[in-house]
Amino acid sequence: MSENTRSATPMSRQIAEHHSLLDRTLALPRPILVMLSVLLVGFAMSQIAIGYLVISGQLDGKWYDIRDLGNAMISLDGVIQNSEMDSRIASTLAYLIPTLAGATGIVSIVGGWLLIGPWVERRLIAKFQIRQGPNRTGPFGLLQTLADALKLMQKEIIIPSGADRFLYFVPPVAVFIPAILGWAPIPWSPKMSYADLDVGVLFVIAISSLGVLAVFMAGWASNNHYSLLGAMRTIAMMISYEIPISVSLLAVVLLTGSTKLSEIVLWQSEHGVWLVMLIPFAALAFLFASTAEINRTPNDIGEAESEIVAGFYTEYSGMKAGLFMGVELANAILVGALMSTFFLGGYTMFGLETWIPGYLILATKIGLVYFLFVWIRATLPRFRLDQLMGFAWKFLIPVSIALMFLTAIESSILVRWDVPNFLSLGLIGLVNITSAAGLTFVWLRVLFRDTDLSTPPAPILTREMGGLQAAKVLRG
Amino acid sequence: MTEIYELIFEIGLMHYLIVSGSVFGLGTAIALGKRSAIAVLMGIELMLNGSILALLAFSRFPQNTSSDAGLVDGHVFVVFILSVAAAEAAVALALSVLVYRKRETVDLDRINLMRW
Amino acid sequence: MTTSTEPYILNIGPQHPSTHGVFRLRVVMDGEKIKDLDMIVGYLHRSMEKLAEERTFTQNIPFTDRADYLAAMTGNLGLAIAVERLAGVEVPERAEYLRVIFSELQRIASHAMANGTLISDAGAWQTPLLYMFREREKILDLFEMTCGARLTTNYMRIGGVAFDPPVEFWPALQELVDELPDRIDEYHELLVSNEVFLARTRGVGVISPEDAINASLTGPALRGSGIPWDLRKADPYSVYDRMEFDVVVGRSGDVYDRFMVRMSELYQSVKIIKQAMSQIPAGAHKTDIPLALRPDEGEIYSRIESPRGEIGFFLVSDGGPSPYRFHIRAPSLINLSLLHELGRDAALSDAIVTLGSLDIVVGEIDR
Amino acid sequence: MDSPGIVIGFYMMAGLALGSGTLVFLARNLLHALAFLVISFLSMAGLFLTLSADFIAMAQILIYAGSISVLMVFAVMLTPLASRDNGNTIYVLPGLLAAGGIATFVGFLALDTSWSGPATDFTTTIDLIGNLLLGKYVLAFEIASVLLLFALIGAIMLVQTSSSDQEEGEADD
Repeated sequence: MSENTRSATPMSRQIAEHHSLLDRTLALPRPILVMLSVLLVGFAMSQIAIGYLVISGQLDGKWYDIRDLGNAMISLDGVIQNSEMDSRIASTLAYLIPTLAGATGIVSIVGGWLLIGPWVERRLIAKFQIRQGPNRTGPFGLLQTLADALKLMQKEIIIPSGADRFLYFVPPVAVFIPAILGWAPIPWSPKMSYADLDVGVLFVIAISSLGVLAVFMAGWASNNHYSLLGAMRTIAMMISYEIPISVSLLAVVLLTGSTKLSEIVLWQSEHGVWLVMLIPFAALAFLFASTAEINRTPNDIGEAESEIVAGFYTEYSGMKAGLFMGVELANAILVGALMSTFFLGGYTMFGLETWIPGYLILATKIGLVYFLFVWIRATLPRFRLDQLMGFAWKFLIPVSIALMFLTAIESSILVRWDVPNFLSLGLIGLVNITSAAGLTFVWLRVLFRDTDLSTPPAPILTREMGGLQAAKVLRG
Repeated sequence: MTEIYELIFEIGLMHYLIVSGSVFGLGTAIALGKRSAIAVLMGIELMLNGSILALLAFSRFPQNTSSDAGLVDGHVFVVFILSVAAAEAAVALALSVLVYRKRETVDLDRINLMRW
Repeated sequence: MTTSTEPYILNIGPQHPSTHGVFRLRVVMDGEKIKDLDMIVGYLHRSMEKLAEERTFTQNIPFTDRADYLAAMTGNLGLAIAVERLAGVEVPERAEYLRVIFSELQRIASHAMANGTLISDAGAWQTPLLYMFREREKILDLFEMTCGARLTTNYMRIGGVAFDPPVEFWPALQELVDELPDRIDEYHELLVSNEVFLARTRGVGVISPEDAINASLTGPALRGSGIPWDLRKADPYSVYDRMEFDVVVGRSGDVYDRFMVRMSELYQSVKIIKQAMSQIPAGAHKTDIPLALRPDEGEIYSRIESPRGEIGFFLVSDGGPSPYRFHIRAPSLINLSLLHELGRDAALSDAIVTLGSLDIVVGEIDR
Repeated sequence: MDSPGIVIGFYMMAGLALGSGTLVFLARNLLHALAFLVISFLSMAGLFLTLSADFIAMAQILIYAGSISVLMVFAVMLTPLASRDNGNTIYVLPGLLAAGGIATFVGFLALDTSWSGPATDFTTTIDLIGNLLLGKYVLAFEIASVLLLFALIGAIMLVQTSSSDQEEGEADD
């Protein structure tokens, strides 16, 4: 196509002239390039130095061992305990400092993600949808989220008439409670987790059941049928999908023999296997059910914009609506973190965690799971409410429970028999994969015995025109 | 002075029992004084919560260590209370829905069929 | 005595993401089920038919752009053919072929839009819509190249077309026609075997052939129900009788069939464009007609196949320069009328998908 | 002297539990009462945590705050607008008296008795509870599960409307 046939618009011309990041970097002035390469070499040198320290074991447990930020906290705790302070003040400080530091860390993870997450999501989806995405505000459009937030904050706060004022203002804040609390038990490195609860798995399940109430309050207090419809859909779905989540986490607990998240991660690293290889059905059930739990496609019927506008937060304006949108993103990475911890080996990566900080490995895994969410969101239509509920109650729950029993038998055998790991775990994985596939196949056959599941035949092509008679002839 | 200080800052069985009794009392007041069947149910749940707190407090501050009951037997008891509470809530709420269907109200003052 | 669920009224629209414009559904719902629904139209009423009585026939062509704004070319063509039949104007050969090419391009653009929005209504977060837009964009570029406008083309004129396409048009069209079948194959792969999409569309919004005829449906909605009726073959206009193409007919009349009919018609349109490109003669693209054309006294109903169905123009002339009566038979309005039956007792999500599959354009409904 | 976290936690949680419990009594709207009830449940869970009862605290959040309150939400939604006010009956005065009596009695006992014994510190209770449930109390455990099953079936049976019931109902109307 010659240049003038591509007349088009200025916008499309700009898109055509778009340069890649590498092109733009190479086109920088020479001094800057030199400086950049010097920095790069310096970074590589420092990495080599760190590598030397790691191999020689000089780094282990020192406060400047950045592979595990828990080290610094423990050293600080030691300093406080050994100091000359009054014991009451010392114990208070020793209690307060890690608490506040951890809380700040978690809040800044969530807050930082809220700043950059919308941009990431929009850019990724734009790439899926063959368009550019936000690229105007700031470098690469990075400031777009900030601009959006400023815009939302300036908007008028509209309270619908007939709204329940008390319940109307609570939900935008209340939905964030599970999204932030859920980070507490997640281990980022061996010594680096905010509250490594002994009942971590139970805590996760309990926290995830709290979001329901905020959603209901939002829907009910808005005094709007769309909101109520969205809230009721979301509640029905959250309650139904809590069961597959619990059952699949139960399978995890059965195999690892612990409800402590850090021990689940350790079990996986000790046995050199990720749980997703051993109990793939539980992992998939967890992934699918958590998309329902956090309202993402293909299960976002609670805020299906083509049907009920924005679901339970239809009547919220300004930053309150922004909070509801933000919590979806915060939940997405929380589920990514849980998914990585339970099924993808957490902060370990087959020995790589000795070299690279565990939290970076976990962050990468979170990013991958999040990418999967975005991918699903960009490609799949959404189900209908009855189909989703039917899927949960008729398929996910029975099959999960059946496979959970199988896992229970296997784990008891694993505890009693002393067989090499690669043999026993390989066998377990093989049995679980085949039984999951077989059970899925059989159960789907039973469920859909009256339904035609084949791809429908192509439409008829004809050149004879006519009315009803012709239609009958065509159908034969 | 130190006595008061200890009374306030030494959290012991006494503190928990006072809270437990107060929550139980609140539950009683709600269960007896409310018109809506669902509110009554809320009161009952509060009462159960108060008793759970007492059980757990006694488990944490054991008075008779010589008995052959283990330390977490109180917790096990609480597990049963929780399961009974869940069962009770499900059935009670089903009942209130049923009563609403039959009599178009869950107002306990108006559900007085037994009077005649 | 059973649980008396209170039915409640839900207003879908006039401002709603899936009403395809300003159009309102007043739905009486019982939980997730629709008990009853009213379609309230008229939010986009611009009194075209009355305004047209004050303007000359040529001046009325822009109105047809604004009626079905997603298929301006076929709207233009319908009016042009009606006036030509009324006034007996001869059209040059080249103009006829150009008309066929452009109305088929418009059909591709419109079907792409219809199918894309249908999948968006099913909840696919606009990805298929934007893929469909990729092809539509190129077609609109071709329109812009030829007549300067992308949406409201005002291209077909009484006695021909407004402009002969520029030299660059033909290679661009050739390139587009060459790559289109591959692209359509891509959509087929993406969508036809997608379980979620199948689950949402199969067996939903079924229109039986009898109902379709009784409600006088036309276009893909009618053909989806299995009735082979396409005005390009049944009542050929322009030079469609010289083209080799098939009419696509669905099997069961559900949303999926309507979707597939539109999808498969894209191939047929490409086929027609290819034939027209090879057959097109040189010559004038327009016959000269007086600016204020005064047809003889009389009336005419002329119909063509627009992407949405039979778009008909009923013109009454009293011998003056402007029509005495100007009426558009809008396929969207008549196709929409069946939603009342389809939506009742359906789930809200199904009704939305069904509405999307009927492919309405509110500009045409309200005129 | 307990660790400051425990002291702060105890007073905060106790205050929240009692305060929101009082608000459950005072709230005009049944749904407001429900919201306060959930806060009360959550702060009770916090109190359980200060007692080293981690498993029970999580179970409290899961069962009370997560499930029973949602059940109540559904019950409120299934009953009409008229019953959504949280009014009192004539028994409110005796109720309050009984409540005050119980609270005073328990409080007096708690203050008056000299409680002995050191606090036992559990690192975790979950394995102990598990062992007891499947060992010493296995029969009770099984019975509890049967009870839950029957409650489930019973609730379904109560609310379910068979087609014959519906016809009867229509005839009654």
